Amino acid sequence: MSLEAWIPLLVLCSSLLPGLMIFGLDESRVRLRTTLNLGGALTKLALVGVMFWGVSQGIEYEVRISFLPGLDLALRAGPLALLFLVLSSLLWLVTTIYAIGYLEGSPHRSRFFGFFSLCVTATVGVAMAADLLTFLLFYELLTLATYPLVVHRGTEVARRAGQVYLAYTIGGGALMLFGIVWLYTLTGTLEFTPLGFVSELDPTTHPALILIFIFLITGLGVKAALVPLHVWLPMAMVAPAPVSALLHAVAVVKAGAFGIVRVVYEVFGVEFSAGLGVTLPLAVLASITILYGSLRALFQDDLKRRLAFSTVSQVSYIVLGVAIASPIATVGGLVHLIHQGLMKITLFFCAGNLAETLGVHKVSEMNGAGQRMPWTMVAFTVGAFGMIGAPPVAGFITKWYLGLGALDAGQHWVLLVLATSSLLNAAYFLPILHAAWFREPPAQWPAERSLGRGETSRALLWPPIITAVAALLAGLLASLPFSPLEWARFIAEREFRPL
Amino acid sequence: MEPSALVRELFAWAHADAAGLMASVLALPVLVPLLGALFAFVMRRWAAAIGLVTLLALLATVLLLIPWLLGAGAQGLAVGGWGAPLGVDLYADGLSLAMLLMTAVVGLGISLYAHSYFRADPIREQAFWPLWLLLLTALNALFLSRDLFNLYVTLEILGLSAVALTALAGGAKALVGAMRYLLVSLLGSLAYLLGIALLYHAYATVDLALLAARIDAAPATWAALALMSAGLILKTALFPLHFWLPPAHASAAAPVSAALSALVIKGSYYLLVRIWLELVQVQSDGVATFLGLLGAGAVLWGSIQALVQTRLKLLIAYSTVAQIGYLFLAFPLAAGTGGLAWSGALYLALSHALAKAAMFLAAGNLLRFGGHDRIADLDRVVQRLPLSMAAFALAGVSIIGLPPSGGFIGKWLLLEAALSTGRWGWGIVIMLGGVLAATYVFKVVGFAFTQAEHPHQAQRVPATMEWVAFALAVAAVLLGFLVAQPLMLLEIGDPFAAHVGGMGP
Amino acid sequence: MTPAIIYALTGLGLFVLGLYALIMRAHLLRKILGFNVMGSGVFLVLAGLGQRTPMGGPDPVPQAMVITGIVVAVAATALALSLMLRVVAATGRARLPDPHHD
Amino acid sequence: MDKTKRDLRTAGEEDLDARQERSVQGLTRLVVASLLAVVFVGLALVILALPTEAPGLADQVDAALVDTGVTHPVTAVLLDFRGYDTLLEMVVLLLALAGVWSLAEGSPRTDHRPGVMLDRLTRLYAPLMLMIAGYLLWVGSTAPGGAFQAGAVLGAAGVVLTLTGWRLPRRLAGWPLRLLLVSGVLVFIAAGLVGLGFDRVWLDYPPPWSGALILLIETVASVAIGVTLAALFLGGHPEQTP
Repeated sequence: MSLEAWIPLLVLCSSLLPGLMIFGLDESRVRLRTTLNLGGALTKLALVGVMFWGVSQGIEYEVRISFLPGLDLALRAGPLALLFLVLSSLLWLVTTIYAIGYLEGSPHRSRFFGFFSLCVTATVGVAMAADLLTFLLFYELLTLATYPLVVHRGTEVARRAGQVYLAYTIGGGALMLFGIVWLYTLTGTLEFTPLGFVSELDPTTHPALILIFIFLITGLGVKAALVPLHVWLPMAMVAPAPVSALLHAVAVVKAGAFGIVRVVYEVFGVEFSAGLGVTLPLAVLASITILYGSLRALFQDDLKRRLAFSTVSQVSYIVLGVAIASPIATVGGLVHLIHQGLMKITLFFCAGNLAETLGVHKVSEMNGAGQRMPWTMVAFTVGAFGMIGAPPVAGFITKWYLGLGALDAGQHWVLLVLATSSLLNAAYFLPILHAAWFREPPAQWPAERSLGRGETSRALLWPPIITAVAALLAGLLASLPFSPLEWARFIAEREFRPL
Repeated sequence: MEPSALVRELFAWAHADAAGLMASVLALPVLVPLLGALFAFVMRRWAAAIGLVTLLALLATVLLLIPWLLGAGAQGLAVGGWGAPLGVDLYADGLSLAMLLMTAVVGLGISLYAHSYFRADPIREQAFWPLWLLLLTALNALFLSRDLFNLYVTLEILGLSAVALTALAGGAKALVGAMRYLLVSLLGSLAYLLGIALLYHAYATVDLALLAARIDAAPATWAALALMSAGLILKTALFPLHFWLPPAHASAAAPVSAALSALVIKGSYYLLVRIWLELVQVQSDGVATFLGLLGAGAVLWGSIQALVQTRLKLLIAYSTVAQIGYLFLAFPLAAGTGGLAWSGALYLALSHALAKAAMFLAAGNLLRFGGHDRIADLDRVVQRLPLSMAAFALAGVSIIGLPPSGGFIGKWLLLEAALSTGRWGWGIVIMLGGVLAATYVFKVVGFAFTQAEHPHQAQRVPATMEWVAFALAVAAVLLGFLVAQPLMLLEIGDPFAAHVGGMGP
Repeated sequence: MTPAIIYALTGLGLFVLGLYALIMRAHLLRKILGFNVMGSGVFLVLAGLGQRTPMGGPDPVPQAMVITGIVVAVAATALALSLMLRVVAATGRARLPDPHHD
Repeated sequence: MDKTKRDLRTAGEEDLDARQERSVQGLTRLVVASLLAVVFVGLALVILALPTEAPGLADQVDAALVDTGVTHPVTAVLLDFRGYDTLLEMVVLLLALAGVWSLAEGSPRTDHRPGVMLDRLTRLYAPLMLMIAGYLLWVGSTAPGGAFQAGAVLGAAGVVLTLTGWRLPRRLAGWPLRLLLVSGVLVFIAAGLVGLGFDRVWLDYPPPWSGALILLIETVASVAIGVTLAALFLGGHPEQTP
């Protein structure tokens, strides 16, 4: 095998092997565990960096193992894969640091970090999967690896949340499997190809293709939390904060959204999908999700639940960008994969900090939080403005491109959705910011703890600051080469037939 | 005999080439465990050691058969030198070989487990080994035989040893379960035997190959097939004749439960498949659809029953009822897809053997650890007995059919067979069964995280018992990665090809 | 109606009667006896139909099968009776409880 | 007053339940019986449809009889043509005993001192039965008889002895007895191996030795079968017998 084939495997192993080793570690071996965790995360980041450079030079990294007769398991790192890979490996490093700080002294950390690593392994597998079968394999692995994290606390509420999570994801996985096998019996291949691989099929198969599309999108929509498949996501908030970050920004919902990107562009081909007439319903569904999520978020007092519904809404921007079926909207959708990740993880880190340091879980308890924890709340503010879509934070870029794309495709109603959504975003974030910065802090916080010399421990403080800065930079420097936006453009060019 | 003749004979002996010896190797998978059983029976104190050595020898024997058959194709042995119809023929193709290998591997795992499990109870231990080795003898003899009457005898050894092993646990539940199992098993055998009587008197042979050549669509044929199939279905516990399975499988000792669910029911299923493949070219006719419908019923009913169980071992036993259903979906799906559907079903059978053995062994560990198997009171076993819980969950992955696992491959192949011929209904059953399986598996896993209301005193579980369960579960998952090799093995002798004989249109 | 057919039909009758007892009778001893009657029925079919040779002599193969069958039946009966005694000792009853209520 | 009433009512309800149950059972009976009648009629029609003459394998057995070393066709089928079946059948017997021993905790049979008649008769019968067994064994190669018949008579002798309170001496009740029990199967397997030396497959006896080997197998087998049957009757493991 050539070096190009080894690197994708090494990327997988850089989290898989530490994960497996951590399972075997005794609870007290904190230092070794931390070393394994951070070593794996850094190695992965370095490897992904190498691939990033290589892919920009036109190298494709690929490895295949024969699996079923006529079907291989294949990993390939192309431009689209890299988009997700860079995001997940970067955020994994940050989340690992945060999790080490967050879980300090709590029980069952070996189990936690073991599954944490498996989770990321599955995510990078999802990113690099070169065909639907490999994709499904890692997609299901992701389900399995996140389950123990969701029920980690071992309470009755956690167990219930886990059951709901599984019911949705396994059901979705089953639908996907059904669709994939059906597709395979029609095409004899499952390999992701730019412009898709089904357009040559006989027109008599088109009704079947529409059904397959529905099955696949439903299966993926569960993880991407499309309404009405989003129910599990707010329930899963019982998990520890790093897990929320993982679910919402690094791995799970992203895997769903990324899968939808793959299916629309590289299975069906976006123009062929539009021809089948399946993109418009998808765009409508995404719009409904965007509005519904925002509306629900408005009425949540629990901070994490409010953020969770915000995720429901925000992830659908990606789907919307895909479904508008215009090159410009595609850029907006793809770039939001990164942007939403950076902004949402910032918000969850901050929410975790408030909960850990002050015992604040509710929006109504946040009065004056900015005075007690200024850095945390600065990061939170950046994330919140990004979500609203205020320039110059990254979120603005997304909405700008989505809007342009909608105009380009002649779907003016999307503008209305975007505007309404932005208003709603503002409506549920601005009161928080107002309360945190301009209201008087209470005489006593619900459960204040002293963690380190600053406002909280360093392992908890630095991750949100880093990601907030990244979200800011992604917006400010969007026109530089290798910015998320430029990379998304690079991909979008491949996914549309040259005119 | 004259002395000179004797000398000549002895001389000939010395110079004979070893063709007879070579061919007789095919009988070794029967002889090795049989001799082991006899020795274990006589030398009771050494029973466990003899048993383990026997299992190693058996595994070695089967591994030896693999390259031979891969090179030389399917092999036959006319025991006694007569050949059909007078004598009894043995025959090994890919299908038999896969089942032999499954038995040897799972058997070794169960044996290692049993070695630890019975250590504190020498009386049970001494009773266990001869019965267990005879059970393996019966299975191997069943997988190798081509003679329907000989198969009847092997079925009886299988049934009686399984019953005796079930009763070994003692206690009212196990004894009642064993009693019901015995009656059902005997009834099944007699129905099968009556079928053979009809076949013999219609075609003057009980050899499968000869019958395949002679058989026609006479009333006797259909009556015989109906009787034999009914008997075997009863023994396989296909819905709605599964009533006897859960109490027997759930009340037996852990290694026995594992053997019953993983191996014993596969014996009668294998025989049913053989009879259908050889004697009836399965076309999409009413009978195949009927069997498929029973299978679908088993998948749904068994899964739902598993879901509502409050005891872990009963849950696992009902899961077996459901998984048996999958094996029968191949009957209707084989039409038009031939090898695809059968490979899928057999792949499921193999991975179910590994996974279900792992599950029952893990359940045995939990039972010993907590002294009970109430699912809602598992009490944080996920951190107190992580290896066993991991075994259960990994085995569950294969049972559900999530990738990558043996169960996934089996379901993929079945699903492909269903969808490529546009038979959506069967496909939906396959998917639904998977979702239900996920629900009952993760019901258990979920309670393993939570605290029980009444914490209990935990017993120590020997490391061997934990590792064996884990290893079997890992094997079930690995079976999902090494797909080409098992499929290649199944191809030897082309067991799923449409035969020249048979009654197909 | 040749003797062979009469034997075979009688055998069938025994098979069905035994089956009835095995299914319907609650007492375990009756069930075991039912099994034995069934077995005898099968053996009668097997051996009886073996008399249809042109020469009139019996076909030895089914006879040998019957001998094997009888030994198997004896063995099974012994095990069944032994098990029944244990069931009686453990539950105090010589009948099986409803599988769904134990 | 109230109490009596309640009791009466309860009794009445129970009666009703029982009656209902009986009527349900009656219905079940009817259904099962009619189903079985249908099965009977169906199978009877099948049997009537069989050709009235069928050669079976009788001719082939006759033709091959010269190579077996025995002259009685049933014995030839049992011990030569289908010897493998017979071997497994002896395994079944052994298995039943292993199963019974695993079930029984000690001997379930209580010993009664036999009456004088039984005691005396046993002394007379036991040797006689032994002799009959020997005869059956010997005659098996040429006429009806053979290992199983001989074994059955031996077993009966054992049963009679057991009934009169006779027990195997304790020092023989351990491994020597168990070795005797498995000897039938062991000798069968071993005899089958002889053919390997003559470039024959397992259980294929070389012609000049065939008759002798079969007799050897039969002799050992009939003893093993007899002892097994007697042990099955006794129930518990003799080592644990008080």
